[in-house]
Amino acid sequence: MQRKLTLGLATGLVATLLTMTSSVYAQKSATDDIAKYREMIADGNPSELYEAAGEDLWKKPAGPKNATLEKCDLGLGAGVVKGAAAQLPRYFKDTNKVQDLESRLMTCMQVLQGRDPQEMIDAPFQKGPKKDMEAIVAYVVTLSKGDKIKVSTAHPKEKEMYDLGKRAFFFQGGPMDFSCASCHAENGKRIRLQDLPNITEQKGAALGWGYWPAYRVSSGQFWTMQQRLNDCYRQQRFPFPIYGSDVTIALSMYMAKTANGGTVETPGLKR
Amino acid sequence: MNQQRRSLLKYSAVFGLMASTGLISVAQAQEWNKAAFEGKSLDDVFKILGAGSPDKSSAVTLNAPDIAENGAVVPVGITTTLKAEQMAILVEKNPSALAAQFFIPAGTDSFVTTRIKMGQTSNVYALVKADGKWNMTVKEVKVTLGGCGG
Amino acid sequence: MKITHLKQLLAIFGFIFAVGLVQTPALAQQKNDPKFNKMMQDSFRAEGIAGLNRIDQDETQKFCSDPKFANSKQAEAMREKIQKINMDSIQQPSDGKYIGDWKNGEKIAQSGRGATWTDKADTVIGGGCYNCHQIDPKEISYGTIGPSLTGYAKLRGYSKEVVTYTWNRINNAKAYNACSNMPRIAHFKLLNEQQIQDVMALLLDPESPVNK
Amino acid sequence: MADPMRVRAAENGGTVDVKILMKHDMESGQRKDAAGKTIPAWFISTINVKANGKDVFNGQFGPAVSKDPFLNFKYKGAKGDKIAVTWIDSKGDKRTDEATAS
Repeated sequence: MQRKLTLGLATGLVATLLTMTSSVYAQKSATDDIAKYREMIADGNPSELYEAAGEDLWKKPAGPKNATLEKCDLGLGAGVVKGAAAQLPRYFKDTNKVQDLESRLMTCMQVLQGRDPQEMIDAPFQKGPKKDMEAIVAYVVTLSKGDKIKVSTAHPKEKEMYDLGKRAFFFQGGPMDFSCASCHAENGKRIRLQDLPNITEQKGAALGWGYWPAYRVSSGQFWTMQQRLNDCYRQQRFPFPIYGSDVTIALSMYMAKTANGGTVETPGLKR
Repeated sequence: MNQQRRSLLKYSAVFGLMASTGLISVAQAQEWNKAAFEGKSLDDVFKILGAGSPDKSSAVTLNAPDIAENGAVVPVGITTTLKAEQMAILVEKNPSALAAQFFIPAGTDSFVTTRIKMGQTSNVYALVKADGKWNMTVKEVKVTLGGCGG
Repeated sequence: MKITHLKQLLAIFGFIFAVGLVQTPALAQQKNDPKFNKMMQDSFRAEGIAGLNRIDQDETQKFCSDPKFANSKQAEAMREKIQKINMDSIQQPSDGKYIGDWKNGEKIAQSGRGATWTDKADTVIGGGCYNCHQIDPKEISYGTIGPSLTGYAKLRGYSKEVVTYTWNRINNAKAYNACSNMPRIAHFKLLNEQQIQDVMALLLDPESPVNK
Repeated sequence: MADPMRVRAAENGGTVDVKILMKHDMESGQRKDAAGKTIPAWFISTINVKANGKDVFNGQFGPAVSKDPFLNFKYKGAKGDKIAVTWIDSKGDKRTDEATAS
């Protein structure tokens, strides 16, 4: 029986290859059409609406200390926003932690404005304090658009975060056995009609990391990287990754470092 | 119904106020065509717009993708070599066919682009009124399921 | 001094390469890392139906989380062991029926819903088949993580062997490939027996559009 | 209060290309909330665009226009034209933003 089965499968395989060639055309044209669709919506990214709101929030006094965020140090010195997002995540001496953009902004809101980070962590995406965070993120990342992704692992804590992130990327769990790698570790794959970047390589990592945060047309929302990762884990059927938790920063570090040399295209415009 | 009527009243009141304070003139307000936007089928809308059964015309071009990656945002544009006064975009299988309509004064190009929602794969119609006569073109846009589907 | 060092190294490597002694370095499964475990424990919280036990890995998940080792020669015996565990967990249909209704199967294949923290406990879980496979050629929105299944039985035939193999593969793909990307459908009760019979029909009913 | 729009107007060869992004949920009236209740429609219904006080474009939207609507049109004009965009929605909220053609 075993042999018969193998034989059957082999014939099946040959036949599959034959049918594949005929389906290649249909597949290709659908992919081309999707590319055309993306081109058509590229002009007029609604992220711009969030950027403007974020710039106002950056400069507006808020919180118990009634202070602005203008003195926030995103890694390039107090108040330097231009180019800062292209070099995050990074190690910050004052917190003795590796931080991504959003966890760093929480530090600034706490230190400068006297706001409680727990309120930000607990808020649902797109609502309350998170809504402000999202607009501020849109503002900050826009000021790195066109820059090269340049993330360092020179500090031991940065290197450690990278290693933890790499391990987390391949960590399988949940009722579907998924890890990030289930969908993002091979070239040329897609889910439904959406191309899946291979994040284990520079080119794919740049396509992923470089285009998020983004405006998502399917939800009509601007999504930060934290929300993007949160929804990846939701779809992986994992439990809920806590906002700004180490696993989210570690994964960001792994993606960003792998993407080094790519271009920041944020805010992107995604399905 | 009551709710609808109330909002309609409120609506007209706002327009009235704006017109009376000179914010916008009555002529340009082009009061929102409630009947047309509430028309269900293509024919309902054609009738309300006074388009009857519009002629297919090669002078009208509908710029829309063959496949939309997501039905929530479908880019659609109309261009025409005719001198358009009014243009409209209709989606046959949407709950109400009329998506948007535009009024083009002299000095403005016969061109518009916007983005619409489509519940499913459907024919999309571009209508152009020029010299008092309606012309149209039609194109099918496929709406696909995407992503992980959760 | 650094340069001479490098040269020496290169020479040694060159030599090893020349005599064909290069082998994949001895691999061992990645070590348990308390720092990593703590990060995972601290980074997630339970939400809705998605409890924290979802990141407690079983043997298969643990093994496959280290793909470098899992795919190595050294791991061959381990791969076979994992496959056997999964093969042994497969149950043949209780009513002896393998083929259900392909129309239902198509609906199941289309749906990628269920089992997320935004779903309820009674949300019907979809097969999510089109996410990764081409199936009915009329559906243009299909993924390519898995092989195309268009023409499945037309190409492979309708023999008992093909039917049993397909049943097993849908129930638990890891019985054949320890670290297949495909979820273990029956193992985690993602679909019930009848739903699996319906998906089977989509692939194996001569009337299914897959085989037209 | 409604959020500001983004209005961009670029003159080229005597034609001004106007691109407008409006911040609005454009609730279709087809969606249901978590409790299964229909979320009532709420959408921008009319748009008026003036250049130096004169109408250059009028539009009417239904609930099928996408969230955060985008609009692009062109008119015969010049650099320095003062462009004013006003929308009104189905609840009577309104918003006006201005831009200068560059």
